[in-house]
Amino acid sequence: MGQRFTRRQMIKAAGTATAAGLLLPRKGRAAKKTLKILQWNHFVPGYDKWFNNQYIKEWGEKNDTDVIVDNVGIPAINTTAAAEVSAKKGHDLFLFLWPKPVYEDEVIDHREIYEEVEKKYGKPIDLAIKSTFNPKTKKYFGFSDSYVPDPVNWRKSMFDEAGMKPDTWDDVRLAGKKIKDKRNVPVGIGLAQEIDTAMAMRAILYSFGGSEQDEQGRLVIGSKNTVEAVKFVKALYQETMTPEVFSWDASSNNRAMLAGRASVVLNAISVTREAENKNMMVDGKPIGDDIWLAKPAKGPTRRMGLEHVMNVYVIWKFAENIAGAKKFLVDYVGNFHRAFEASEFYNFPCFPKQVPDLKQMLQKDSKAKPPDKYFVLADSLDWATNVGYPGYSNAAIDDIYSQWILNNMFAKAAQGVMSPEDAVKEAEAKCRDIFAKWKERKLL
Amino acid sequence: MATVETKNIRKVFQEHTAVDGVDLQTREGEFLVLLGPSGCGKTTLLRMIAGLERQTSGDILIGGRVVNEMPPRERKIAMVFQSYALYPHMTVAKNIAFPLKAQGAEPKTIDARVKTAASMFGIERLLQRKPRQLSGGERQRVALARAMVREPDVFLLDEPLSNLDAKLRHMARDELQQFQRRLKTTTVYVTHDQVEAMGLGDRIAVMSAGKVRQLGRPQEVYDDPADTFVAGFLGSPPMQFFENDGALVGFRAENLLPKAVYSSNEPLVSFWYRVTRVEDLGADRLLYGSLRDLAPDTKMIVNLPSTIHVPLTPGEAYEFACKVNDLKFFDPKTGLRIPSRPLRGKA
Amino acid sequence: MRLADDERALSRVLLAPAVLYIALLVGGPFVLAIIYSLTSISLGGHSFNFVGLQNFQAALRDPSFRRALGNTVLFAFVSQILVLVLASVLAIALQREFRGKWLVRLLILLPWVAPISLGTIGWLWIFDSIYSVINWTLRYLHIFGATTWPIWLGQPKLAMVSIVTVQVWRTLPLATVILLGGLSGIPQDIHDAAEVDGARFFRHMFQITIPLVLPISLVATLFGFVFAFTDMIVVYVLTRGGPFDTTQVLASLAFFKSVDGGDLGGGAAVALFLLPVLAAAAVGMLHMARRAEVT
Amino acid sequence: MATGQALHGAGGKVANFGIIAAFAAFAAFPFAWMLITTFKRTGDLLDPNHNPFLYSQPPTLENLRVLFNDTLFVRWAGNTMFIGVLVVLITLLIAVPAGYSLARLTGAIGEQLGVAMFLTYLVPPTILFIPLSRVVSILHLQDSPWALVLVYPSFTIPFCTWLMMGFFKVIPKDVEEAAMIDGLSRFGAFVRVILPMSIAGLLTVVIFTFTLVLQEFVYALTFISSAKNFTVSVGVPSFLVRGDVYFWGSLMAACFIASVPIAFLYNLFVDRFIAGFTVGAVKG
Repeated sequence: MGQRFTRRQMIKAAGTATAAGLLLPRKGRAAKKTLKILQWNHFVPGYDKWFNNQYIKEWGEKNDTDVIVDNVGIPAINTTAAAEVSAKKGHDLFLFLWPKPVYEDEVIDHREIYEEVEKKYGKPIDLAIKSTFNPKTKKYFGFSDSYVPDPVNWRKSMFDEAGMKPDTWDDVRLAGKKIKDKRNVPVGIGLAQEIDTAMAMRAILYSFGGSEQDEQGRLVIGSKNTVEAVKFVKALYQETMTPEVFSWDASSNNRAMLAGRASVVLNAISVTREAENKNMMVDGKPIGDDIWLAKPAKGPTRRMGLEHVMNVYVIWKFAENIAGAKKFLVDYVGNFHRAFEASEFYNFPCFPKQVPDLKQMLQKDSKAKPPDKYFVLADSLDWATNVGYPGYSNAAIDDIYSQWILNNMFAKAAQGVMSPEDAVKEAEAKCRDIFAKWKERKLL
Repeated sequence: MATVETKNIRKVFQEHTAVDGVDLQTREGEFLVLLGPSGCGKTTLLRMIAGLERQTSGDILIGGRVVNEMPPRERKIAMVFQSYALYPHMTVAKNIAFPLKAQGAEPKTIDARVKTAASMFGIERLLQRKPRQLSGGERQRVALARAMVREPDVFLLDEPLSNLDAKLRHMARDELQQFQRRLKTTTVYVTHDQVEAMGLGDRIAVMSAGKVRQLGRPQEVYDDPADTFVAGFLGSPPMQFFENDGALVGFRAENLLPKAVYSSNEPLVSFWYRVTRVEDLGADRLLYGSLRDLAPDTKMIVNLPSTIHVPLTPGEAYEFACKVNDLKFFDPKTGLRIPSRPLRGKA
Repeated sequence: MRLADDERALSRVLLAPAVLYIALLVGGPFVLAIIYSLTSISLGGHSFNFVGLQNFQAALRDPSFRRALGNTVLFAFVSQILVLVLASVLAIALQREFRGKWLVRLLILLPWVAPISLGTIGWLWIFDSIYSVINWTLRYLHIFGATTWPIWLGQPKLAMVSIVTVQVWRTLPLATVILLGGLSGIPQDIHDAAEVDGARFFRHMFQITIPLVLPISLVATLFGFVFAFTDMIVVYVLTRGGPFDTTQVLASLAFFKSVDGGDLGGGAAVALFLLPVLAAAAVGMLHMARRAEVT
Repeated sequence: MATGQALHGAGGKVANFGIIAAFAAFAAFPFAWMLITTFKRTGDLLDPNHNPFLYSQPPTLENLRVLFNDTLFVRWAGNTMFIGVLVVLITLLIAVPAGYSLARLTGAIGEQLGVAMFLTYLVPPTILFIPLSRVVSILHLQDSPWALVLVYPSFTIPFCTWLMMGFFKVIPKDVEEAAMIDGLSRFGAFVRVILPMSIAGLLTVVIFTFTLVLQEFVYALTFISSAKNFTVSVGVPSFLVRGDVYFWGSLMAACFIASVPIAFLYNLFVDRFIAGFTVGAVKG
């Protein structure tokens, strides 16, 4: 094993070694590069353990690089990015959990990375491209290695009792009402200013045939289909939910589900994983066993769900080790199978060839009961789409997302402070301003 | 009109006894001065009469009624504070009107009485000013006006002149007394200044360590002190003592004169007095020196009025004398007065 | 003359570090923020075009902004009026000596020293839609049934109430401490005089005590206002502006607009919108506080 | 004995007690709640049928273990102290002389400058942090506690200067003049005579500054990115709110532990603080 010195060891060594002896390690160190990565505190702690303590060390040794990972909370991601861009200094690799097209001018074109990875590991999924490519400027403003599907989590026993399955949105509404009437357990689909609501509402919107924009990036939010979706959510809220959904943050639906206080929620697999890991009980029974997963519900137009989290790595133009960052990403995709395992199937590959046995693994999970509980995720590519479907995740879409305009549109109609038509009109006016703003800034 | 009476009143703060069993009774319309050094309990006594402090034991009577349980506002008293305690955010007029408003008087009555009070103290032109725009003397008058406006049964004054300069103080004293004589309101006045006390009081209660040492008319208290404390506290310079035959003998500096000044038929006691220094103050001559023989090496100050023209040279001893009646005798252990007796030893 | 004695030079030398520090670290960025608000700059830095007051006009057209403006004013006024009233009551009560005062003071100081991001998370838990201890108690006392209870952060009015409550909770200690100072600055003689003059509790309070602590309460209030207008942490942690933007305030809206939405110019305009009004109000209040009668 | 305006009589005493008890409960309730939560098992905590005030399952130290073993809480507390102490020192070194200068030496313009400094408070940090990050990077202080040491005085100096100005104004000029006649220079008089007389004001500056440092969130969130350099107010929520999961027990424990000892400390000085604040803020 080659001699690697941390700074501290260096100083210690300096105390004892002779001057001649000092030269060698110092020379070795001088050639060494550094790669600084910023990413979130992964929901699955095991992933961070694998990534921070194992993977980057291996990679660092192979590439003669000191890899430093800073883990931050989700709220710090956007703020830190803003500060780094303003400072023109920061990490070499910066992981967003959503597309961040607004930084397009500040990042390198990630096309090369896609090309290199494609050569080695096959094609990326469409979701990755839609989340990182700007068709107007033909630039890749990020690189997606993985995404997190957003299935339906439902209480098996309660739906059984109602004699239904959450297959269509109408099923959810009908069964939800039955369960609420009988058991006083409401549906737990958020209507607040937070990520889970944003994804759930888009899932409904898209499956009702509505969307923010069309394929060419024209604003179409004011469609009849949008109004229908809003009307549906209003009915769903009135028949199956309580006002608590207006107060929620991203963690609330997890808690509601794990407390037995929700019959169905939309979320990543964090709900069931939490139940398994902490062995949580409701009424003396392990709650995890009663929470089943399902594909997103089908609407009148299509069955469509979202990515829950979109991993988008960016490399700043001002990064100090651009080459290293690029190489790291390429190699990381090559090792994605391990990442998939370490994340307990939370992170799904954007390059599916890297996890050819995905289905088999999902079929027999060691913690899940039944062991094939997670198998519904196997065909997530058929239904998981990006924010901004059917177009690209562009700056306007991100702005609309960040200001929770769709969340509020649905919530206002559901709460009854506005008619569905007015809520859609108001949202449309805001979106129009936003589109105009970003067109003027030449990102659309 | 009312009298103030305290019956065996005591006030104990934690460990320390501030007022220790005081019995006092004012007369109708009297100006009573509580005199004593700072910390003697006089202000505490006054504040208990006002109802600002609750006594530890004993009773307070105003106009013959026990007022122990009454808050200050029901005691029909008015008080002037050492700092005057004018309300800094109110005009003079509002300050004076405040007690009336608190009583719920009619606005018309208030106006009229504020005007009367202001004219009584000659402060009409100050009515719209704020306290910080007033001089010390003006503030005092405003405080007095505020105190008298509600026509209280009793005035309580806590060193109201101590914040004035010497010249103003004389005038203020005079005004104060005239005003009290006119209103004939029973007044209790606290001071540590014996000149004020002598000048103002109908009677003076001399206090020390929480007790009243002597109560009497100013001249009584001065001429016939009840104990060494009173004797030593009053007068400038205060009464001087020497020991003789197991008694403390005291006399005042102005009572010792050269023997030649006296007519021969008066009963005198004479001393040899060695003068060490002479201070000529114009109206008086102050002599510093010591007695010989009778009380060797006792330092004494003698106050000679300038009308006595005896030449005195420092370093020489002269024969001085005082009237027998001017010598006061005290028990050296208790400090209390004892009957006069002849001096022993060589004069 | 030596520097240590030369008044003019000395005053400049003593003042210079502070002025430099503020000019560089606040003045500079502040000017930049003003420039941002007049341009179409976005987070990515593109199009640094001067657009005049367009950002401000756009903000005024936006119903969310108007709502946030109203909320900010409401939030600041209601919370600060409450703080002023409650702090006065508390400070007056705390003037009396009693056993255990030390402990009471400790408890009352707590909200002020708690790192506010954490304290507010504590409240988030207290207001939780399922686990709210308040609701549990209300249910336990049968004030609410087993199936319905207030959703503190989920109903616009209740959410505002919750935010104001937490803001009051966090600023009350400082205001109380300041008012205690003001109260102890009133000479005892004034209180005694009022009492002898026959003022009962309320006259004493409203005509003597309150006017006399007015200058210092102005300062306390000014602080409260500044915190309420510029700090977003309570809103950020508790509701993120929800439900549907009904608790959004200018500081949080500016943050979401610029940092999450990427519209730096628009965000700066929102943040600086009230600056002239605030500055005028602050100057006025400081002036009044310094001029007011103080014994 | 009555101090100030107090309610009198037995009824007053009861009312007084009621008021104080109500306020103390309001202020301290969240902390009591944190303390209870600290020792709760997750299963106990997250069962909506359990009485939240009682331990339906035996208390546990697990939350504390997570806080102290799985996060760098001790390190963050150390960072916060380190930054706090340095910022206090910088603030004292810069704001106190500036306050003196404004109070004594610059005349009427001092007042205006003092107010102008106060106005810098009106600019929200949520906007300032973007341009400030530029400054931090130019100085190569990114992701270093020194960035916060540099930036925090920008909001403590204005206030403390303004406060000290008021404070120095009420000290009679005779005092320095006497000192100067007794052989000190103007500066010497300031350091050796005026400063020792202003202990209450200095203490106010110390407490106020330290509190602001402890509270600050936005700058710490943006300028620091590595876990080992975080402060308590950022580190704790960053690491105990993981994605969809709040580690309530450990979060509450962290908040309790971070607040209570400091409240104890402040309680010792609060009288001085009160005195200092009053004089400094209004007079002059």
